[in-house]
Amino acid sequence: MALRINPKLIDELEVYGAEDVSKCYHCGNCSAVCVHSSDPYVFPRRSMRNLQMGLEDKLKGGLEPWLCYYCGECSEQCPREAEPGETMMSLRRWLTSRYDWTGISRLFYRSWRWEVGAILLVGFLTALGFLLFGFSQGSITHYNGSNAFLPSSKIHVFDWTLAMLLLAVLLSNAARMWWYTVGRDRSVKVPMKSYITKAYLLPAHFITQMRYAKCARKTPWLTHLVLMLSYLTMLVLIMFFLSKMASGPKIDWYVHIFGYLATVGLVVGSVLFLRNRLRKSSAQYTHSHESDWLFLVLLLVVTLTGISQSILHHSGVDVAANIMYVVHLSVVVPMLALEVPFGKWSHLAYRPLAMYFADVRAEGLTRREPASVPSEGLRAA
Amino acid sequence: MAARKLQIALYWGAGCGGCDVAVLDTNEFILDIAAVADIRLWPIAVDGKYKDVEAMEDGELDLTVFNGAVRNSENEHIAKLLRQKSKLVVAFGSCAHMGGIPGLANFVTREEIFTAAYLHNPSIEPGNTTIPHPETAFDGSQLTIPRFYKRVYKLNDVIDVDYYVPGCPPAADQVKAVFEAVIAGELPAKGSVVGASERAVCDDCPRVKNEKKVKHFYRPWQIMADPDVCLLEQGILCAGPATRSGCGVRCPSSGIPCRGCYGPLPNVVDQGAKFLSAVVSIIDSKDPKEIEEIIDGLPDFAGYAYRFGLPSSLLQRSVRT
Amino acid sequence: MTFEPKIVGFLCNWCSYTGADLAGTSRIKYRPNVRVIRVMCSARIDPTFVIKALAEGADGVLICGCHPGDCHYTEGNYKTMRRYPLLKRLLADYGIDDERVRLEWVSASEGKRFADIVDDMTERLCELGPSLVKSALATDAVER
Amino acid sequence: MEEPRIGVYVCNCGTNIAKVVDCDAVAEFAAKLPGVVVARSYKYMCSNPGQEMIVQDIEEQSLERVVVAACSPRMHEQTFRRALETAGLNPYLFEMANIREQCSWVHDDGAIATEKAQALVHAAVNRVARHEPLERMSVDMCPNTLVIGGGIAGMTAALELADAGKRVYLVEKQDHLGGNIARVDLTAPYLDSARDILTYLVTRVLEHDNIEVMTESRVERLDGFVGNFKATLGSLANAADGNAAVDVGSVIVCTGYKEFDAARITHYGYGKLPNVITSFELERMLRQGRIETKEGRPPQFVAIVHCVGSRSEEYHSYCSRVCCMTALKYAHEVKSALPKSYVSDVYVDMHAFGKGCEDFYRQSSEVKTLFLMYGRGEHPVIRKADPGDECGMLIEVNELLSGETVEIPADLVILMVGMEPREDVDDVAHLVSISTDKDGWFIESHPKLDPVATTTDGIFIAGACQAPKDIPDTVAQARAAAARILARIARGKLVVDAVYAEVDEDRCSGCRVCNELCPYVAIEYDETKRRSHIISALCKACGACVAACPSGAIKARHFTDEQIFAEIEGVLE
Repeated sequence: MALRINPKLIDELEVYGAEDVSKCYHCGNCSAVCVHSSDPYVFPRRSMRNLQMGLEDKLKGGLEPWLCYYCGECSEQCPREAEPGETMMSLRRWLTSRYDWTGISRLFYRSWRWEVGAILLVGFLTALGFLLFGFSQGSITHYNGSNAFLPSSKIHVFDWTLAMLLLAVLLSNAARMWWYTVGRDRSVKVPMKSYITKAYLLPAHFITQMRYAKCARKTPWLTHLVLMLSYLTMLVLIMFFLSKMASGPKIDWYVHIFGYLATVGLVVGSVLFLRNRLRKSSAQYTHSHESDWLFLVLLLVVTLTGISQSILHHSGVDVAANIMYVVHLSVVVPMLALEVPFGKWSHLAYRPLAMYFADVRAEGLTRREPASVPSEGLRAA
Repeated sequence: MAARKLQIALYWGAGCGGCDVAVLDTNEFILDIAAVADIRLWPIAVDGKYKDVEAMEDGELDLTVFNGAVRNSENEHIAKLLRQKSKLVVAFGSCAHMGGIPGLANFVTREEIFTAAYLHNPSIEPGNTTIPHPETAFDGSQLTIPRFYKRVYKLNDVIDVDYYVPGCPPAADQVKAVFEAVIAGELPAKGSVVGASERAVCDDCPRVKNEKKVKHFYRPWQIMADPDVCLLEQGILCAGPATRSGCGVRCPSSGIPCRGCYGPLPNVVDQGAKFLSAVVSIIDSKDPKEIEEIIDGLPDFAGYAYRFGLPSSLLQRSVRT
Repeated sequence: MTFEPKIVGFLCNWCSYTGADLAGTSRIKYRPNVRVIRVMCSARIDPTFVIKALAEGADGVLICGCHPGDCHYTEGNYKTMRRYPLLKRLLADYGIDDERVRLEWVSASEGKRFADIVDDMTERLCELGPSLVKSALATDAVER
Repeated sequence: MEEPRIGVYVCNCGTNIAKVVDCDAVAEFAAKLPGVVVARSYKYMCSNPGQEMIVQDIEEQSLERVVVAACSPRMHEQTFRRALETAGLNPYLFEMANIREQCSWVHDDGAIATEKAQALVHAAVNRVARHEPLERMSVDMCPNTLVIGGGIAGMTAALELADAGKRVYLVEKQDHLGGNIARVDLTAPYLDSARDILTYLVTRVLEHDNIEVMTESRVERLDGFVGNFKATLGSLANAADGNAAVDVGSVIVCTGYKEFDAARITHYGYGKLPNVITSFELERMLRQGRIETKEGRPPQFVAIVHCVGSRSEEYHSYCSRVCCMTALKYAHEVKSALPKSYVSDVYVDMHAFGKGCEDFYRQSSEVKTLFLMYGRGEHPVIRKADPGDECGMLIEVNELLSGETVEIPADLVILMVGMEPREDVDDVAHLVSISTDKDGWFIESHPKLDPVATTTDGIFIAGACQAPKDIPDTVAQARAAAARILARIARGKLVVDAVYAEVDEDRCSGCRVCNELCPYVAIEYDETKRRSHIISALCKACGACVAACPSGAIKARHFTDEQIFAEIEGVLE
């Protein structure tokens, strides 16, 4: 059965950042240079080809974009400046919008105005909500104690509620991802055993990013790892030790030391990435989609407001600390509520999942993809 | 003027006798010869014996006119004898010149000849298996006949020849010219072919020649040939282009294609090969199959091409002989 | 000592000789039994040359020209094509084996083909054994 | 015959010869051959010292003949002939033995190769002893030129010659000048207007005093030989006009090409599916400024199919060279005329070899042309789309870059028809006595060294009649042909090679066997003398007539029977 070509898809992907894919003439240098590209997941060339030809189903079912960490070597090697790395990045954005059933992701990726507007709106509502909540609960002059403006116990409940909501959205999208990439693929029959024996891969990839470590350049991996671990640390602190975090002004070193380390990691990581993107220091930083900026800026703002809040709190300036807390929350909440399930943050879930699925799927592969070799001689062989 | 009469011998080797008749065809000129020459040996016309020749001084004869090829030991013996006794030897006629019709036997073996002539011949009475042997014991005595060689030689294969007079037979007026030249002592360079032209028969042939393209070859009896047009371009195999003239174009003038008796042109090494090259050149086809079909119209081409000169061809004879 | 046949090759200047040169520039090895004589066109190859070569002791004669339709002189090779079958018949009457004289079309790009032809012909002639022509001519004087 | 004094030089060619052939042994062998007075083995005979050695020996040892055993005569025969000339010896008293290409490079066994080299040297010595000094002839050069074909090649060549002040007769079959370029809109890769190029050329040609343009005309006959042709020109429009005869020294054949008939490939549906059109039909649309389907709508999906009739076992095995860039040009033109359209380019291999072409290819992908590759020997199949499809047709193709069998949507399919020789090539070839290759293109004298000359002296070829080519190559050839002719005109006299056949009229019997054999019509028959005669300037020395002459009256100079017999004896001794 012949696949129908859709020349229009390439136009759609352009909005997601794939502006140069049409330049590719399939020399295959990109796939050759990529350390991650190996059978049965050969990329970026094949993904680029599917995109050029508008083979939407094939693209949607592809895990390859997630197996790429965008070290940028492929783009540097490309004789046609077709930006295979950026194409993979764009495909990740596109896939994110495809996995998401709410349509919000699609809306955000296609329009930064919508995204920023939504963040501002949620931020404003958050600020308003917490102010109303604070004034109804306690005094703005109190940071801790029974009269605290935003008592950590209450905030904790809010955090967990929000987290569960986000998890639900993410999990439903992850289920869709599984369906597209593994579930509906007739050529794949994955035994349940594989899912179990490979399950360790999820935390392993998540925490070590060992796949990223295979890229020839190690600095991006290290930076990314530091940033990710800092973020994770902070998440754990907030989700499980919020009351201790909020205690003070005396410093509780057993807890706060982690907070400080994570803060340093977040600042250094996001500043480094921002600097790279501003300087366009190497291939992977040359093209920055609005979502990339938003991601880093939000992260930095959250960190900075958090630092300010912490300093003010520990300085004992409770009024200022409370106001800064509200500001901090009005950035954190939209970041978490909008970016984690619908924006770039979602890759924290999709990437480890993809690697997990990829390994599982490879085991269940009953039929290999047709070898696509652009040469008659090889074809005949 | 010679003080004494010329001493001449005429001899026939393996030949048909036509050359001797050609000498007689000079008619009354023969009397002029007799006036200036003593014919010491001429088996067909004059009573002279081998022993008379053997008795002669070396070089006593001024001229030997030898016709016929060398087929057997007698031919060779007499050729050598006459050479010894004669100042000049002329190879007279196609057989002496090039091997002639008898030379065609070089395509077959002696055994094949004997089988055809003495065993499988319809005129042989059944059961007679006699074939000639050089020596036969008969009635207590030993009979000898000349030994039949494995192949035919042209005269200059066995002796040194001074001049060649081609033709089968040589044209009477050419014969006359040769004798006149000897009588007058006006001799060309040794080894020359005398009594013949330096050009091909076509030069003297009255038929009109055009550019030639042939799709089909015919035997002369198969078509009514245009009497005024070149036979070859009508598809009738004619050796005229590959043959010395001098014959008076007797054959083509009579509607018969030239068979090549005057031999190759002075620059030509192998008459048959050259004739072949010329004949195929006029074939009008580029298709290998069609070409084969066209040359099917040339049966026994080798026999035609070397009709008068197989022993003088480069290969001389079949390797089977 | 094994019999090494002698082959005289008549090659046209434009296709076959150039093809034989190409075999050289391509370093394609072939049997050393062929001795090449260059002529401008295969149409120059007078049947006399072939007969002369046989008479001089060649065990085989190889005639090479441009492929039909490809002649440098438009149609020279067709003339060769016409000459060859009648020459073969003539040689057959001399009792010369059919395979001793061979006509092949070799283009300027067919170095390999030339080498293969020489190898094959050498092989065939080895099987046939020496040509009898020269010995037949040489023994004339004694075997009357 | 007194034996001439022969010098034999065995070249080692560095180690190319010497590593297999024992060159010293060959020289020693040669020294014993009759007539050989000097025999040397030397590292590089073609080097200056090598040549000087020959010159010195000729002078000091009074050599009369020279043999060099080295590479192929096709390589260095001319080099050594010049060396002989330098020493005052006739250059034809030279012979080469090819002991490299046909000996050391093809044999491994040193002893056998040495023996073979000796045989080849023996043959060369035998042959050279029979060489004769030959003098090259010179003939007058008529400065007029006949150009056949009024396309871009013909017009360019005509202008080049006319601008140099030489008279040109430009003969065109059609009623207007321009040829195929008149059917083209823009040109690749710079998207210049073909119309501008054409207008400029036609105007200049028509206005030029030195160019006589004859449209609706043809060349009826061409007689004579290089420098001295007589062309008979006839009108196609009006037979009553009669024929005109002009004297020309050279002829340039610029008869161009015709396009492949797309209807021959049935699965493209050309002629049946109305919106499957040829490249030339699209050119017409482009020239009219409107790209639309037969239904009068602008197409949303445009597909371009490459190699229609080219690079195929079934039709033409050669590449038509211009289609790839023309297809890219269409991608650009369609995209600029219909920015919302999608162009698919269905190709076999993208041949973008010319100047600017690779960049053009890149630009074409930048305008989002979708390139789809199919296999050589396969055919895309074009069919009508199903109701409900958003396109009119679907092209099914086994796409190689993805490995998938795909359907390409199309509203308009453009078939890139290849070039093929015109129907009348054989007539033209016969008219001017040149030959065509297996595909029907005119054959050049040498593909690398002499690409615009032909094997018939004085006849040149330019443009696509020689092989498919683009406009820059065509123009280059046209100017090259003109330059070759101008150089000859400038010399005034022509030197004709000394190697040709001649009839010894004392031996010719006028049998006329040879008359039909000459491809160059060099053999004349004199009715009054009843002898054939060879016009030596026309003769190309093939020797067909020599072999055929039953009287041995024709002599192939430098390839005489005697010389070849000597060679045969040499190789077999």
